[in-house]
Order: sequence, then structure tokens, then C-alpha cells
Amino acid sequence: MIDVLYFAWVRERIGLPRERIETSAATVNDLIAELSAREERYALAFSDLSSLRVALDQELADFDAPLAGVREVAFFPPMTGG
Amino acid sequence: MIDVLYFAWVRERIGLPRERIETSAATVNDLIAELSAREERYALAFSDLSSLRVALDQELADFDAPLAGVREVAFFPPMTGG
Amino acid sequence: MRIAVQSEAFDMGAEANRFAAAVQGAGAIVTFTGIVRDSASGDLDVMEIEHYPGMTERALTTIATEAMARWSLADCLVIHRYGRLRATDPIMMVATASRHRAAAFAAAEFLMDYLKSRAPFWKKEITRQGADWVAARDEDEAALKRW
Amino acid sequence: MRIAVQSEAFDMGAEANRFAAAVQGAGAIVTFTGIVRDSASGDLDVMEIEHYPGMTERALTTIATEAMARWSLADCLVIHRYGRLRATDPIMMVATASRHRAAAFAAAEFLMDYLKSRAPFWKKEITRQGADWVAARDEDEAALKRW
Repeated sequence: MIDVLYFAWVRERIGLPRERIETSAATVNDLIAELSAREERYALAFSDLSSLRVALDQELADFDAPLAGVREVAFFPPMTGG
Repeated sequence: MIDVLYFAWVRERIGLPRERIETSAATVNDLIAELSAREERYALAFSDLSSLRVALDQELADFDAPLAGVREVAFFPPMTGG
Repeated sequence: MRIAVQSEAFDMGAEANRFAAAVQGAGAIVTFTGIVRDSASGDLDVMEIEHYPGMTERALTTIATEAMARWSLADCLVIHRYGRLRATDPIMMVATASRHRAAAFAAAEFLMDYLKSRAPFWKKEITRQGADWVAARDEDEAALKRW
Repeated sequence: MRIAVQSEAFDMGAEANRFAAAVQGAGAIVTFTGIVRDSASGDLDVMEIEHYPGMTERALTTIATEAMARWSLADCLVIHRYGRLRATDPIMMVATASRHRAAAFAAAEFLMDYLKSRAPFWKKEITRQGADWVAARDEDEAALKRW
């Protein structure tokens, strides 16, 4: 079980801020493929990875990072604070 | 007639903040030579020009700048504001 | 070192004075304050700032800790708001204190560059025309390369 | 644009807030405040600041006018005290406002670099040991080369 969080327009496209997922995805890319296969709104949100960022347990990570031991995955657009 | 102003340790060495001088010095260097010839305290204040700055009519200038038309000459050490 | 992530407004001048009063032995204090600008068409109703609770505080703490060490700062402060803001509201501020000015300036710019592209905040402009997520600027990402 | 050369103390936070309140359309405000540090031996009694009335205002106006134009600032402020100050008193501050942060930071650093080496102020430290004029630092003069 893994917590998946969505922020900003990713949250809006997918339509929810977080969900708990049962998955055996080995990497972030695998998880994205799994979610995108589920429903159109996921496929749409993940259609352009260059406009997405991912954090694993609240640290920025790469899309090929392994998910072993990870409890929280978050997807969001590039940050625009400051 | 020209007003000559002294600031910081230049003022302290010469012993006055300003004086009015009758001079025919053509350049700042000439004026320095004239003043240094007057009295020991001037010679001391002007002994190391690399530690001095000069302003003509309130604008920084070089020691070889001409004095024609200048009403106010100021001598002081490098600035230390801020 | 203080990190504050808050929805409440803050008083930039009061925060700057409080920061300065607590600092020991510094000769230089730099502050940066980010202000909500109106939209291009001049009709900004609300600037909504979303963030990632938990990760935000971690990211800001990491960035501030690095700035403290790298420039031997006497102190540093980061405040960032989230929620609904209006044009001319302060969004965030950083303050740095050091012996001489070069370190305080460099550390403040470093904090801002990292905060912009590494702290999980997202801005949405709400105008009469609708709502738009603010796009990240390439030059903000590029600014990280100088450190 | 405001230039103030004064013997009176100023409130850095209040000045920063007043500056910010008057600015139109800026997204970024940077302030720098210089504070009297104690002497190396920790016994500073008074920091005396002498200046050249007339030339000081001219030099600061020239520097600030150049900063306004070069970075298209929304506004800028320079305050510098003279007279007798004590450890932890603010000596001076600059503030800059611009659309984006890079211009506000660069302009504030430019103002400081020029003010340090081109505005006619001189500091004297008075301690139990006696009185000493503060020496100019080579790196301050060198800092001008970057602009």
C-alpha cells in the first residue's frame, strides 16, 4: 500500500488530492503506467512527464527511482513559489 | 580664491576643516605641493597620495586635474560608509 | 534560523525588526519580500497558493540549513504564505544576517533561487477571465546552476 | 526615489513598510541594512560617522539614479546616518523594488558597492583604547569592477 498525492493542476485533472493504492510497481515510471492504464483522467494528467515532478517520501526524485520502501509518492507541476 | 576642505584624518592632521586660499596652482598636484611647502602638518597629511582622494566641486577627481574654474577642493581618505 | 509556513498575513517591517533585534554580531542584514503582482490584464481577484504540507517545511529547512553553513550566517529567516492572497499582499520573505554584506546578499539570493524551484508551492491566478496556474519560468530553473 | 542623509536614528522595519506601501506594480523588494558591529576587542564605545554635506547627497543621488535606470526599478531608497552611533544601531539602509527578483537584488548590491567606495562617509571607532579611523577594504574597491 502506498499513498499517492496530487497537487495543483495534477490534482485538478485527476480529481482528487490523494489516494491509497495497492501496487507492485517497481519504479515511479511503472506506477505512472499502471495509473494511466486505469482511466483517461490519469492518462491525461501523466501525458507529458516533462511538465511533471515527483517526490518520494517528500524528497524530489527521478521517474526511474525505485519504489521499494516508499510510503508516499507525490506528483505535481514544477514549483512556482517565492 | 578657492575653498579647501579636509575630512576625517586629513582634517585632524591639518587641524582645521576648511580654509580659503589664494593660489595660482594649475592642478591639484600643484596645490598639494604649495600646501606641503607651507608647514609640516600639511606635508604630513599629503605625504602618501595613495591613501588620499580628492574632489573638485564635490565630484571625485584625479590629482592631475586642472583647477581652472574650480571653487571647492576637498581632500579626504578613501570612503568607508555603508 | 526560523521557517514559517502560514496562511496568516505577516508584517514585513515587523518581521525584519524582530529578526534584526535577535541577531548577534552581524553588520549586514538583507531581506527579500515577494509581493503579489496584479495579473497582466490588471484584474487579479485572488492569488491562490497551494503547498505540500510536510514536504514544504522539510525543503525550506534543508535550503536554509545549507545557506547558514555555506555563508556562516549569523541567522536566517524564511516565511511563506499559502491560501488566498490579493494584489500587493506580501507572499513571502527571507532575511539573512552576516558580518559583511557579500555573504548576506549571496545567501538571500541562494535561498530565493532554491525556494522558487525546490519548495513545493504552486500559484494560481484567479481573474474575471478564469483561473490559471502560474507557469514555472525557465530562468528560475537556470538560476540554480550558479550555486 | 528617496535619499536621506540624517543624524537621527531610523526604524528599519517602518522604513521598509513605508517603501513597500508606496511602490506600484513591484513583485520583489530587497532591503539591505548596515549595522554598527562592536570593535574587534568588544569594547566599542561610539562609532562616529563624518560626511561631506553637499557632496554626500550628490553622490547618493547619482548612484541611485543610475540604479533606477539600469534595472528599471519601480523605486529605490537610500538612508545613511552620520554622527555618533553605538553597537547594534542601524547605520544605513537601501531598498529596491522591481518586477522580478534579479533586478532588485542586483540593484541593491550595486547601490551598496558604490555607496561604500564613492559616497563621502568616514567611520571612526572610539573604544577604551582610543579612536581609530576605519580603514577602507581593498575588496570594497574591487567590488566596483563587476558593474
